[in-house]
Amino acid sequence: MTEKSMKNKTENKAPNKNNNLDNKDAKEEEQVILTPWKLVKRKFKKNKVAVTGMIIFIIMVLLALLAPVLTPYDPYAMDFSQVNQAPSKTHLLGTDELGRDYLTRILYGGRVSMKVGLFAVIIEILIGALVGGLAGYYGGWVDNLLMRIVEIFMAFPFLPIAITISAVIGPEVAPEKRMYIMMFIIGLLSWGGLARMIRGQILSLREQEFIQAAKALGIRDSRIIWKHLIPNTLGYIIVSATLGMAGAIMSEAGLSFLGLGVTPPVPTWGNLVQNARDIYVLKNRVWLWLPPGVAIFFAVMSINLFGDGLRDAIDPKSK
Amino acid sequence: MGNLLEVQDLKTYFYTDDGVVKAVDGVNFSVEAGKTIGIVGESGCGKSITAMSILRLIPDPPGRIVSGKIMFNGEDLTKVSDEQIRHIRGNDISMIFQEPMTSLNPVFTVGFQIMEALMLHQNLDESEAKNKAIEMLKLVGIPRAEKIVDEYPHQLSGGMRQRVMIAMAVSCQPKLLIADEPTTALDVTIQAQILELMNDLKSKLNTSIMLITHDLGVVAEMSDHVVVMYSGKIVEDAPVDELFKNPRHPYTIGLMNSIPSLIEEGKRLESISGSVPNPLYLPKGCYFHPRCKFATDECRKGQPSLREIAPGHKVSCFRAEEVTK
Amino acid sequence: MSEVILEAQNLKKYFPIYKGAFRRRVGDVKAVDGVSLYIKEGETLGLVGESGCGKSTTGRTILRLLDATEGTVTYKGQDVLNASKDEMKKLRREMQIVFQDPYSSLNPRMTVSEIVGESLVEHGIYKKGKELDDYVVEVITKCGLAKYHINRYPHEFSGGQRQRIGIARALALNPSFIVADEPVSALDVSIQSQVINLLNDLQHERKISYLFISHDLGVVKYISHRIGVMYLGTLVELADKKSLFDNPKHPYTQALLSAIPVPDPTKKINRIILKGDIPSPANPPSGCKFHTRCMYAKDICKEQAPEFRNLGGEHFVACHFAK
Amino acid sequence: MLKYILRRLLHMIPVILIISIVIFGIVKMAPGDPVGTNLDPKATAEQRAAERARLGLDKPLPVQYWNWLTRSVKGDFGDSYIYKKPVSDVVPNFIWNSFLLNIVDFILAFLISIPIGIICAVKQYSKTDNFWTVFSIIGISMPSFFFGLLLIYIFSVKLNAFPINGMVTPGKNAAGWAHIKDVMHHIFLPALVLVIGSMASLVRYTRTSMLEVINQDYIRTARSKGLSEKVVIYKHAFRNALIPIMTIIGFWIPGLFSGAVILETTFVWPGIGNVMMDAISARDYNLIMALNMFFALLTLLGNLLADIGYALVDPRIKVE
Amino acid sequence: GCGDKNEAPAGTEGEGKVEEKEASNNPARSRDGAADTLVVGTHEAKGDFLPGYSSEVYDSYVADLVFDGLFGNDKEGNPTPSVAKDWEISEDHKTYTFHLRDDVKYTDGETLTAEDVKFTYEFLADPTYDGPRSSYAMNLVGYKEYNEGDAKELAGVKVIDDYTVAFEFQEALATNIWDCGMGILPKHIYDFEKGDTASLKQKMSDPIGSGPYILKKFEPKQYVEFEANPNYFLGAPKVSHLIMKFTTVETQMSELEKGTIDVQLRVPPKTENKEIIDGTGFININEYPDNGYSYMGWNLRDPRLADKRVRQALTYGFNRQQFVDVYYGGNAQVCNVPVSQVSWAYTTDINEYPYDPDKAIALLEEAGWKPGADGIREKDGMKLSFVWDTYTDSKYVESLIPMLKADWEKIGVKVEPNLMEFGALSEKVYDKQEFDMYNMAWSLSIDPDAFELFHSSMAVPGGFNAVGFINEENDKLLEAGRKEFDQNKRAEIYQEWCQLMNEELPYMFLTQNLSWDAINERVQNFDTSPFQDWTSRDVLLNVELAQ
Ligand SMILES: Nc1ncnc2c1ncn2[C@@H]1O[C@H](COP(=O)(O)OP(=O)(O)OP(=O)(O)O)[C@@H](O)[C@H]1O
Ligand SMILES: Nc1ncnc2c1ncn2[C@@H]1O[C@H](COP(=O)(O)OP(=O)(O)OP(=O)(O)O)[C@@H](O)[C@H]1O
Ligand SMILES: [Mg+2]
Ligand SMILES: [Mg+2]
Ligand code: NI
Repeated sequence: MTEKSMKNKTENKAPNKNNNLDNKDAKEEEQVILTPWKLVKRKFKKNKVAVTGMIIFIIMVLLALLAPVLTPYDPYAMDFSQVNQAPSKTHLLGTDELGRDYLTRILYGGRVSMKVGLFAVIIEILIGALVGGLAGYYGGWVDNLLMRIVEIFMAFPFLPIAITISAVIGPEVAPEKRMYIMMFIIGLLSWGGLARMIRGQILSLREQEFIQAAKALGIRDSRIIWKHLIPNTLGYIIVSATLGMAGAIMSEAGLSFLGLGVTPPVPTWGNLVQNARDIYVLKNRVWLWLPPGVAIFFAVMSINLFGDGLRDAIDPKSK
Repeated sequence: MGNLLEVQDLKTYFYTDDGVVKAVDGVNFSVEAGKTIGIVGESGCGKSITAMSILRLIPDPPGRIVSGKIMFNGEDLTKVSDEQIRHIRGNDISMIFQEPMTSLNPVFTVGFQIMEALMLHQNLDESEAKNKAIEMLKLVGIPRAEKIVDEYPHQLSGGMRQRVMIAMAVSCQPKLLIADEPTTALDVTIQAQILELMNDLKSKLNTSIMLITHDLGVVAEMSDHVVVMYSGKIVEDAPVDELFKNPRHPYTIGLMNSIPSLIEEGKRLESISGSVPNPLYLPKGCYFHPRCKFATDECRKGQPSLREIAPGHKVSCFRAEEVTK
Repeated sequence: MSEVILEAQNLKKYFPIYKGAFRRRVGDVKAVDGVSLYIKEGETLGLVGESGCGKSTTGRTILRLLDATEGTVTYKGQDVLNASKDEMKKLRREMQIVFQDPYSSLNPRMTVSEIVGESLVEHGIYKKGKELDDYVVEVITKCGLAKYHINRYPHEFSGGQRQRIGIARALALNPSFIVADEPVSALDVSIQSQVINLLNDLQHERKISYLFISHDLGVVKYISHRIGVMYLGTLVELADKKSLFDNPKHPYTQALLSAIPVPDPTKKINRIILKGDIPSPANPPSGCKFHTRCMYAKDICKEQAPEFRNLGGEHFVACHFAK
Repeated sequence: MLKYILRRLLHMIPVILIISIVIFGIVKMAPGDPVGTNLDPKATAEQRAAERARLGLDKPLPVQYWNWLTRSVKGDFGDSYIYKKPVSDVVPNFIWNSFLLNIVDFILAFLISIPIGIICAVKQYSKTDNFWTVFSIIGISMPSFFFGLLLIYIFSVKLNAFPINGMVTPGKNAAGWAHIKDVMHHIFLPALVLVIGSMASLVRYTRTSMLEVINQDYIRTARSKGLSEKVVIYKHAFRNALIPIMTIIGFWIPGLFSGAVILETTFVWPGIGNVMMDAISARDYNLIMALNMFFALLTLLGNLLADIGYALVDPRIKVE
Repeated sequence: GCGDKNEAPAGTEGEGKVEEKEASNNPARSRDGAADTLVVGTHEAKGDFLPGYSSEVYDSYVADLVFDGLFGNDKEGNPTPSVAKDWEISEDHKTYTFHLRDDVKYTDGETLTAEDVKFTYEFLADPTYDGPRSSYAMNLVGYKEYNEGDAKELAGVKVIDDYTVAFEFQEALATNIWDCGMGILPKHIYDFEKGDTASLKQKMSDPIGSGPYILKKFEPKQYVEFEANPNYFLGAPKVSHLIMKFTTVETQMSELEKGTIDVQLRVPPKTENKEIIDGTGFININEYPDNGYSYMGWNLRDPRLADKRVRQALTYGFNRQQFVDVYYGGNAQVCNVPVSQVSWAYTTDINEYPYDPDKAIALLEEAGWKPGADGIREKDGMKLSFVWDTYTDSKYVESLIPMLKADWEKIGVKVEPNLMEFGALSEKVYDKQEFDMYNMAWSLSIDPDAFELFHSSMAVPGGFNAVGFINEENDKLLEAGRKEFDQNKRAEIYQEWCQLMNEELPYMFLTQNLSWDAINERVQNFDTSPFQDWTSRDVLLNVELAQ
């Protein structure tokens, strides 16, 4: 057999995949140079599901952000001539018992829900990264002490404690401000896992030879932390942040559904779904609970998909 | 022919998202009964994949044996049923892997892991198998075998684990033992112990050994015949003495010249410039030409095929005759 | 010969082992347990030994990347282990390290120019800018890389190229002493020689001293002037290369040398096969640490640790019976 | 092993103490006076003060904490304001109802999810795998209350196939099989929500850890011995995949009970989650503290169980 | 009265017989054992089933089914004989002597005697008693001595013979008689050492009394099951099995529809609920006005609200009718006085305060409140900007908030709701008395006396006059009202008082609700009315299940 026929044969076996073999030869120098972030981006882009997740999420964020432009109604404006309207041209998702346009409330509710999710995660990350970073970098008794604290935080049963705290500090607070309370409760209760992860990350990074090399070169500690440690944990932090945000949105929705989260009249998806606890509404006014529920579902799912894709893209182990 | 195993034009490709990796690309060689064949080459040149193709252990997807024959005992292993190949694995052909630390299942005792193959292939019952396992452990020189048999891999040192791997591999007295870099992860003094053991077993059990390594020293010491691989192809194939005395492929020569212990004191090491090509972007023509001092236009265009230049000595190079140490 | 630039005396490094919730210290890993050596200007001291015997720890303790438990290190007359922060920063320019793993030793999020140039900025030798870039280019070309590599990230290089970046990083500060911690063991043979040649060339050009750590005796033999053999945290033999290879005095050295497979099928050597495994450094044997595997061991070996003696001609051995 | 468990239990004590301080602190931060809600509205200020004194509410916080702690250790968590009974009498009534729901979930989820997870890992990217991957992502992203409402809407309101709330038909007083059927009829929807939620995460988790294990060297070793694929997967791979799955059990057990707060509220299931909500809205301090301690203890116990599980399945973990 | 959330209006009074409708698809009829079992849906009872401990009305139902008091009351709210055949009141209106029937037996066979009555009141006066009914004993002679001192007996309750008992009060008040009506506990079962109510509390969830029903089973959070007492002294009830099933506002409608309950008490009077009920075709509504009202209390100590004109302006400025229309779908009434329209003390001769923003603005202007830069009215550096403390988890509040905010904004008044849990609100309002305004509701007792709520002596921390209403005329009228024993004269006094309150507006009166009991057509004679709830013997003993 000649070489040529051999090649043809292989091409037949995998026709569409290896036709680049012959014309794209050997010149590694000509390959596109990719920064690590670009590599992640490329890997991520290949993941169709994750990209879909990201797009859905971006759309939802845009819908929430552009709410004032998208809807002519005010989420708090009552119109008693339009009470409990079914979906129609003027009110795409109907109105509630006070004649407020429901689509508008869902859009604004998304703003609150996502804001709570976002800031809860920011709090979670700030504390988690700080604690994990300190524990990992300094080790010794600092690590020991901080990890004990983390252990205790991780032993807190999330929902009951969140409910308790919410009930305890909530009452003094106006509905508009309750969402800040929510952010803190969710953020404060959920940083433990992240701190642990970052600590592990830093511990293993600290043992990596490039950190040793930096020390050998006489690089300052602060620079080692900023230039060498943090950029290398950033990927994981971003992944945790996305997945954490999905969790936080879910927690907020749960608490608000129980009436212990953000309270009306401030709309959030969670307290909008609460409408359906009344069987009449559940049965006869589907538009009052289905859309906000679906919104939560889509938000959480899109973030989960996005976060999973991101993790796969960042994780060097995955192909 | 006394050939126990004959690999003919074996091609194993990996279909990845980035393209096709021709990990093994038309490999021909044979193993004689009772002899040791050494396979050397740089990391990623396809040694392990060749070995795993023989036992059909290629992860599929993404890998696939695209073509070729693997004749063993008159049967083509690429064609036999899954049931048949399972019967051959561990029984007629067994394998020792590179990493003794990760190749044993951490949750089972080493004894059990040896017994498993025995109970499967030799129809021994549990107590018989256990006795046999202890016997095998003693054979590979493990002290206190009666006790070790009930221990878990993590309780053993690297050398001990590799011995266990060997005991497991030889327990059914295979006709062919494939050893994929069995000592790379071990220290010199331990490596010496293992090599000694393998030689010992070979003479006792009369198995053929296919020894994969990148250490020319180990090859020189252990093998009867050597195959040199580069980028999924065989570049040179010769009896061991012949190869070391009279290497003909520029790659083999370069390899030998870059080993410090083969170099005269104070002399500069010769090195092969450049690095192993990315299997996704293989050069046109002879895969070695970008690093080859002897490359001509011919090498850049066409791929040389493996040809016999002396009895038993095959080289895949257009200019083999002109090339010398 | 030339003068001694670095000397370590009775260097010890113990890693404490903690256990339980209250992290009680239950023992120590005696990674380095009384090592004494010196290195002369422009000389390569090879350090061999089996995995876990403390080679890397010795190297890092000398550079004060780890805090020594005991002992002294003097570099050009200066006490390294007790140097102040500022003094240490100056010393860092003199003493550098090259690592084994070409993958984990480079920060994946920094370009070559950042990796190589970082220390120059930190030490105030150059400011960021054209001059720095020129210098970095100079260094990397010296190490066999090209100018266009300067803005690439480590993952775009092969193992050998990465190792060159690592060397360039160490070289940028123009040090006179480099600890090379297994710089070639992760590389394929054909690449190995490129790096060894580079290290050799640099030494001749700049009179750099190396502490060259490896477990490949062939490489050590090729590159070193003198060789130390370590076993379980202690040096068992230290001698001139020729003297060590031709006339090994310690039974461990003898076994080690005989264990190396020689890439020559015609030479069949008579092996000394050691029995057993290396004991754990957390629980080393009493007396002579090698006695558990030594074929010549006598009662005294179990009880008394042998002295690290000079048998003459700078050939040091730690064995009761060596002559 | 016993010693190990004992030691772990001992280690839990300081953690529990700190958690108890935190919980006590949180609850005591609460405005509202339990005395106010319980006494006759016409009670005089002195009567209120006397009642406060009787309950020990006039003492400084550390003293109150100490008293609460010492009594709690003896199993006396004080009286519930809602039920006007010792908390220790109230809680057991409901724990079993929650437990029933959770045990159904636990058994079903485990029985179904693990095999599915394994199959998905073995046949990665197959149709089955894709189906369950989609199922998982949906299950994980679906808030339990919303899913519960959907089920109620479809099955109870529209199809009238299942009751919307409660656990038994009152007054039926059925015994034996009829009773079981009655309970099963009621438990179906809430259990479905729980099971699907648990399955979603468990399938995913099993799949991931199986995938990780399947690519390990020792699996290749097992295959090279000629073992059948079934033995390789279910014996060699699964035993190893079980190790990370143990962690999820640790999170799961407490998660089950505390997650039930939302679910039980949605389905008006007479369990402790429901009681927790009542306790919160009635400011039933003693009950809130006891329940929180119960949940915290469950969390710790879950961790302990996970660790014991680890020790059981992973011989690398030294038990002494 | 006591602080009560709004969703659960208290009530009694019948609108007449349930219409007889025949519906073939009535699922309640085909329920297992439906023939002799009545299932009444109520809010959850917690298990405090002893008369002295049941703090919520749902627990009281159980206590009322199991225990008997000395007397009951008729539809008009007048006491009627029960365990007591008759009674006489002393000249000075301080001593009430009751003659007991001798045929009242507890369900364990023992006879009810005067000792049991005495025991019941000593229990309420016990120093360790921590239930919500101590006020029943508080006005009796010797209460202090027994409760705080070491008196062996409660002097105010005298056993004259086995079947005669006398109550002696410290003060002569028209309301005293109601204090004598506590459900009677059998001493032989509940007896305890003075100072040890704990032992009695243990028996709280399995009560034994003399009432028409015997408690069979209590499943917490699920239901309470009863069986008729065949030996009941007023005759055995006609329905032999009774179940109180716990429902929630969310689920009750569906349960009614599905026939899993026959009766649902206190269905919120909303159009949606009416729609469902009418939709079934087999459920009727028994509608009657609630004996209570909801209101917004404002802190009269606050100089801004101390001005009557401001209070009136705020009342004019809120469209209460619209709120009634939107929230209740018209099934409630705007109220303007602190007395229920079912009471004999009610009067219609009052200012209605219809929604009139112009008038509100005029009043505010008159009072000197001028719009500020931000549109909020201000005067002397003060702004008409209030924090309104209210409670969470209530649709009522959720609807009220936006409407009130919007209406008041139009007259230049800002209000910020501050939601808190109900217990916290109570503490803030009654104990701390720190608030601008708050909203709550009262459910009233049969007697219109509101001394506790509005007398100036109650404007102390912990007192119910939390708004700090201090008005001499008011005090005079309230004192006169409770000391007057002539019904007509009392009515006059209270009507005058109503007008005063209507003018002064110590509260912004919001609504008086309707009570709806939803009743399956198969249940007959379930004739609840404002003063007679379903446990009232007149109602209960006549309820029948149609076959
Ligand atoms: N699962 C896989 N997917 C894609 N490519 C693979 C896979 N496994 C192996 N390869 C590629 O196949 C080629 C040959 O690999 P192989 O493991 O045979 O090398 P080797 O000669 O054994 O190297 P080493 O000395 O490092 O063990 C390599 O280029 C590798 O990248
Ligand atoms: N940070 C550490 N903490 C605890 N023990 C350590 C630490 N670093 C090294 N050791 C232990 O010290 C001993 C010596 O380690 P070292 O890395 O110096 O060995 P080595 O000779 O370089 O081995 P190798 O050839 O594998 O690189 C080993 O037993 C190791 O486990
Ligand atoms: Mg390999
Ligand atoms: Mg090392
Ligand atoms: Ni051909």
